[in-house]
Amino acid sequence: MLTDFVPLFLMMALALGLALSLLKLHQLLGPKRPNLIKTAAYESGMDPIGTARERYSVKFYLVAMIFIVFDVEVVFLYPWAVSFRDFLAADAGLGVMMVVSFFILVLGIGLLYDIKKGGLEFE
Amino acid sequence: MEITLNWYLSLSAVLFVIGVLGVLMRRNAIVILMSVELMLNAVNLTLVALSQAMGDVAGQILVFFVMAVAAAEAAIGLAIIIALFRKKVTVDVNEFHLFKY
Amino acid sequence: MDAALLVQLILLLPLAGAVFNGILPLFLPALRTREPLIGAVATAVVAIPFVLVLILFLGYEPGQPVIVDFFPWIVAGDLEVHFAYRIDELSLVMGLIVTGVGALIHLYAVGYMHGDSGFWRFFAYLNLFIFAMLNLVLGDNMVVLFLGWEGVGVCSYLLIGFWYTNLKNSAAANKAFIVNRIGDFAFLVAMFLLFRELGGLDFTTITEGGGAIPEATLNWIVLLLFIGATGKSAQIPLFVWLPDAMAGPTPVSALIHAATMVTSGLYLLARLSPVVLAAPDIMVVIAVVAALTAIMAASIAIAQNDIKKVLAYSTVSQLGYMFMAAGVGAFFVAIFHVMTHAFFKACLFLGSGSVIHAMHHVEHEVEHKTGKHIDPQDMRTMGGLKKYMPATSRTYFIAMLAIAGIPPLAGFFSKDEILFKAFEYGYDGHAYAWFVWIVGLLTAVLTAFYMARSYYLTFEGEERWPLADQVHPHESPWTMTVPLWVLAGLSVVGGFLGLPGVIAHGEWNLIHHWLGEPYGGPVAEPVLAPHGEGFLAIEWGLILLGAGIAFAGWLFARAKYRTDGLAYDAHLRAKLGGLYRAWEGKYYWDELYDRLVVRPLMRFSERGLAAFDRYVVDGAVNGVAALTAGISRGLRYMQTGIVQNYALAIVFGALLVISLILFA
Amino acid sequence: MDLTNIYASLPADLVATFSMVLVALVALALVVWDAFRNNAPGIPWAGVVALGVAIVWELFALGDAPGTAWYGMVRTGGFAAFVNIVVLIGALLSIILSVPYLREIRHAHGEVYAIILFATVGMMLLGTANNLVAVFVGLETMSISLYILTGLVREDEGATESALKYFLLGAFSTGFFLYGIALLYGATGTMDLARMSEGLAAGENLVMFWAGVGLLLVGFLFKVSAAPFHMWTPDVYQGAPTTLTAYMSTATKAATFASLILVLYAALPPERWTMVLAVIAVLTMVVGNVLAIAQQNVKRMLAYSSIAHAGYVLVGLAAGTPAGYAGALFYLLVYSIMNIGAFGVMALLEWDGKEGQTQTLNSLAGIGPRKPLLGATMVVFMFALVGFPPLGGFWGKVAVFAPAVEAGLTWLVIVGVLASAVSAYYYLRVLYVFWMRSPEDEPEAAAVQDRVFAVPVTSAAVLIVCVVLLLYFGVRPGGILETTASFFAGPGASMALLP
Repeated sequence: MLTDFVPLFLMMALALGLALSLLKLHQLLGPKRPNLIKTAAYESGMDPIGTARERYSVKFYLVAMIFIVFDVEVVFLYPWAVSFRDFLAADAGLGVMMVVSFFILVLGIGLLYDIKKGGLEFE
Repeated sequence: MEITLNWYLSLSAVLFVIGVLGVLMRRNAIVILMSVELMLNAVNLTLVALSQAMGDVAGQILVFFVMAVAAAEAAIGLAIIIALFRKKVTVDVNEFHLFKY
Repeated sequence: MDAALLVQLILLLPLAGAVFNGILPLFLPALRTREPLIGAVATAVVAIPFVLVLILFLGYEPGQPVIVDFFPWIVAGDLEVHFAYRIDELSLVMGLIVTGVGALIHLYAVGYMHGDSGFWRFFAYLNLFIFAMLNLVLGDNMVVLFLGWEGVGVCSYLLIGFWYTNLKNSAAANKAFIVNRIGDFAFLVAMFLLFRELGGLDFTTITEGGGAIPEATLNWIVLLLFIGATGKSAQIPLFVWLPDAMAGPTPVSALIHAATMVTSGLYLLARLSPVVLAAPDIMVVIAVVAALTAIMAASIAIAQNDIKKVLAYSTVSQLGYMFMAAGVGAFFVAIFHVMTHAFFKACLFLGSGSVIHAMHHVEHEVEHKTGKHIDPQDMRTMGGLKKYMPATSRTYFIAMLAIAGIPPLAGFFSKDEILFKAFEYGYDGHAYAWFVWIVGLLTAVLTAFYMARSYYLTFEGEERWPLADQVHPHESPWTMTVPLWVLAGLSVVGGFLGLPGVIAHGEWNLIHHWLGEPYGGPVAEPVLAPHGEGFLAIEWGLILLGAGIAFAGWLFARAKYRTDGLAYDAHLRAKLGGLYRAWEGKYYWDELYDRLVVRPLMRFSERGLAAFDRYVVDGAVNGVAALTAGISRGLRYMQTGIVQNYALAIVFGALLVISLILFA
Repeated sequence: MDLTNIYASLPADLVATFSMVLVALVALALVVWDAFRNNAPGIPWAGVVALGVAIVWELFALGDAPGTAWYGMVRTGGFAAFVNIVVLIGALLSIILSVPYLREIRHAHGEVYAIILFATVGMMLLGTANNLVAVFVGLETMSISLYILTGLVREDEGATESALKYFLLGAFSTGFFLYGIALLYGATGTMDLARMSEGLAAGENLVMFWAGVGLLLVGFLFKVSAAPFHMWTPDVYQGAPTTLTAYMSTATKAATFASLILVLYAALPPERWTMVLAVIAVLTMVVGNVLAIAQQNVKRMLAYSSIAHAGYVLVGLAAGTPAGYAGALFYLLVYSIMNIGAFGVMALLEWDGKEGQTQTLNSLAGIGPRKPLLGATMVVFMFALVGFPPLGGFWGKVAVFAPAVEAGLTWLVIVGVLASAVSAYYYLRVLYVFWMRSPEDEPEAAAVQDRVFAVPVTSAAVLIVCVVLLLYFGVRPGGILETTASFFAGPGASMALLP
């Protein structure tokens, strides 16, 4: 039984070794000749002025997060759209439409909540 | 040379381990979050490869859910990190040890 | 009345009393100071069950146990446990002791606890204790017994720490509780094993099927049960909690730590006697441990000056006697001694309580007048109390003679029977019983001696407290003296229930006929080869020997302590040297036995031999606790609070899980 | 696949999972309500009503025959009903306790209750999932909601730190969990739990399969806070709002353990994993109990205690017999009640939500005589947690230990009984300080002395209900244990393997 697991151990060792070596390799192989410009925060572009800890409005993050969530939910619509034709052919189009409408409704409730709580007001 | 299933599985295993090591070694909370996402995506690769190889669609369905969950997790994670950043002005996870022992 | 109703009343009345005294005053502060009401209720809910047990007792058909099955407690799969109680010879005897002695002590405590701000709490705990104890002795299966077992443990904990503002008392309570948990653990594991082997936990299943268990498993079961019993019943190595438990109010010491709870280990062994008899190897362990406990505690008692400590070690020693009886298969004699011991030891403890009560008064007066402080429990500042406390001194005297084994008082018969059974078992070819017999004899001499010493130091001789000419103690009120007289009376006549075999060939040994398996009772006994012709003479000889050593111990102590006792203590200390100091240090150790161990220890401790007790006996117990706490502290620091360390732990855990799965 | 009648089973499925659907819809409705009427005081009570209706519905479903709904995604019948009841009761009691508590700490947002309901839906899906996809979705719905609840008090550094730790480690363990699912899927070609063993037999991918099982276990063991995956637990429980800790520590464990039982019972061949669970159980019991001794903060102590209790449940699972699983289910029910009670008492002893993180046990000296109800109910909860007869906790322990002895794991039970003997020390210390210390002896108690603790009627009612239930479980555990045992026995048992 134990010999069955040999491939697994090999694979684990391989994965660990490869991952570790990739992490270390760039340090070892890459030439390191730092100069003032290279170590600057932005090698090309504006020189950083003032503190890097400048505060952005939290709204900035908020909108970004809301975007991520709603954006990704769309993935569920792809398989639906692809197979909608088959459902239509099988005469189940209304049902599948209702189901996806409910899905949109749930997303809509989220959006409604956002608007009502002022999450999208960008002052 | 034909790219067999094992190539996909090996690649995703390597990606997964890189993600694990990232979580263990990086100090920036946001990079840790990214490492976790890398782990999830490595698994996604496994799932898609297996699903394709077996001609079964269940694995791909799970991938959709994983993507959605990952997005939600990212949002929550960022929200928490921002809330903490406003208190501590750092995202170094080694600085967060109010509770211990 | 039918048995079910009676049993319900017997159990529920004390519980109702506990609720009345404990919960109501919590929310109605006005009730807390109504001492007469609380005292009356508390005493009544124990006295009435006594009458009810008596009714059951009188109406009992010998050999036909009544099982009162209220409802199936748990039925799931093969596990079937009923909320059932068992009325048979053994449980009736124990029930009578618990409720009878309990009621007397409740009455006594009404006087003793007068004016205490926790009066109501005290009686709530005491009632709860009676409820738990009745569950313990009446239950028909291991689980109901365990319910009581744990319950009495909790009540004991609460009552030892009753005066909790004194940190020492809390520490004593904790010690008792933790030591008892070790015993409880063994009990539980034994219970699980019994269930696995027999598929049932009621006593009928266990006693009938117990003998068929494979020997190795059976030995483990009996050994674990015995470890459980050593915790509750204060045997080596778990006895250390009992002397400390004297921190509780004296009625508690009398009820819980002398008469009832500490004997529950004996009850357990007697109840499961057929199973215990099937494991003769473990009986050797029981007997030897018991013998060592008995003589160790007796020797310590000689050198104690705190009157309650003397009684505490005497209790440990007497419990050793009872386990000796169990170890030689004479379970019914153990129960006989449980009963007589309950009478005289309760009487002694209550007497000491009466003395302490009186000395408290003296302490206050002396402190008021001179500013000097005396310990109201220290016998060195007593003496001559006979003049002021006639009832207390007389009852104490009677009970003292009883425990010393002076014929024809109760202790003589029960102790003599134990020694006889040990002799008989040895005669039957079990060599270890000889050892038990000899140690028992030695202990008997010591017992008579130290008990007489405590009487004469306390009640006779000169009055040794400061300002003895101005300050006088007073006799206690009737609520305290009446129980004393009743218990003293029982200590006189109690022994006649178990007349020895020489009288009418044992036909008048009522307790044997009542409990013994040959007569249809529940308590098993080993089958011995019939004795030869000359055995009757040997029996008589043994009886005379027993009586003789009791008289010797008593009269010797009387001669030495009656007039000026402290002088003889000093003489003993000078004469016995290290040995006496070992006793004082509560440790049994023969100096000649191993000087090589003693010497190095002396260097570490001024108390010399006491160090052994502190570091080895106590140390074993405290050490386990300290070790746990130490590990706990050490392990805590793995919890660094840093999230990546936690993640690393998860990775290691994952590797652990996967490798366990792959290599399983 | 024939798509024509694809919605034919919809009505039946809706009825079969009515409680889950109801709670989900009510949660959505609460979001809308809160959007229009910010923090309306009726929101929690609407949630309570929904949960109550769902509990009653599930009570009637306890005797149902086994089945699946939603194309085999979700299991229905007695087992599912039992798990749902435990989760729902946990949510219900926690919400009632939360209402005054959150008001006190000035965080009585309407969304909180919607999120609790969402978490509850996730737990119900997790506990009844019959397919690894559903397990994953349920687990994540639950976890993400809990991350938010942990960090509820976002102005507080401690709470946010707890949330971050919980989140990072939770997401990390999800990675392992998901990888486990992927490997199992690859080894068996199916995500359906009941079909896994036949898929395994066909595929012969043993290595992949067992590695997958190991990773899956990591995910489960993390969520139930078994050692060495427990380290997040004390930090998170200490930082999170107390009544929500009560919810997290009970319902989460119930749902996760239920899912683990389903996986063990329905999907895995009965070999190889017994030793893993036994070893993890030992580690968990030892770590939980030993570390609890050293704690000064009561919430942290209770966190370690909840780790220890996960260990006891694992003993039942390690037995690997139907009796063991049935005992574990019973234990989860009892544990939920006693833990919610204990955390409930602690929540009532706070005054603005932050002392929970720092409050030491000693500062509560003498609180018993001052607040007899809290003190007296705490007595019951602590004794139940120790496992004293005749309270429910005792039978819980018997129900998990006895099957383990029968399965030949006596050594494991000895460790368990010893560990629970140790536990008496720290549980009873709570009672000792509550009742037997006087505040004058304890300098730390000065801050608590001049506080007035209001005990709202609703919270008092929850505590009393918990006490009554614990007494009931102690005196009449038979019916419930029989019910849980019936899930695993006989042809009509609701844990019968379904195609």
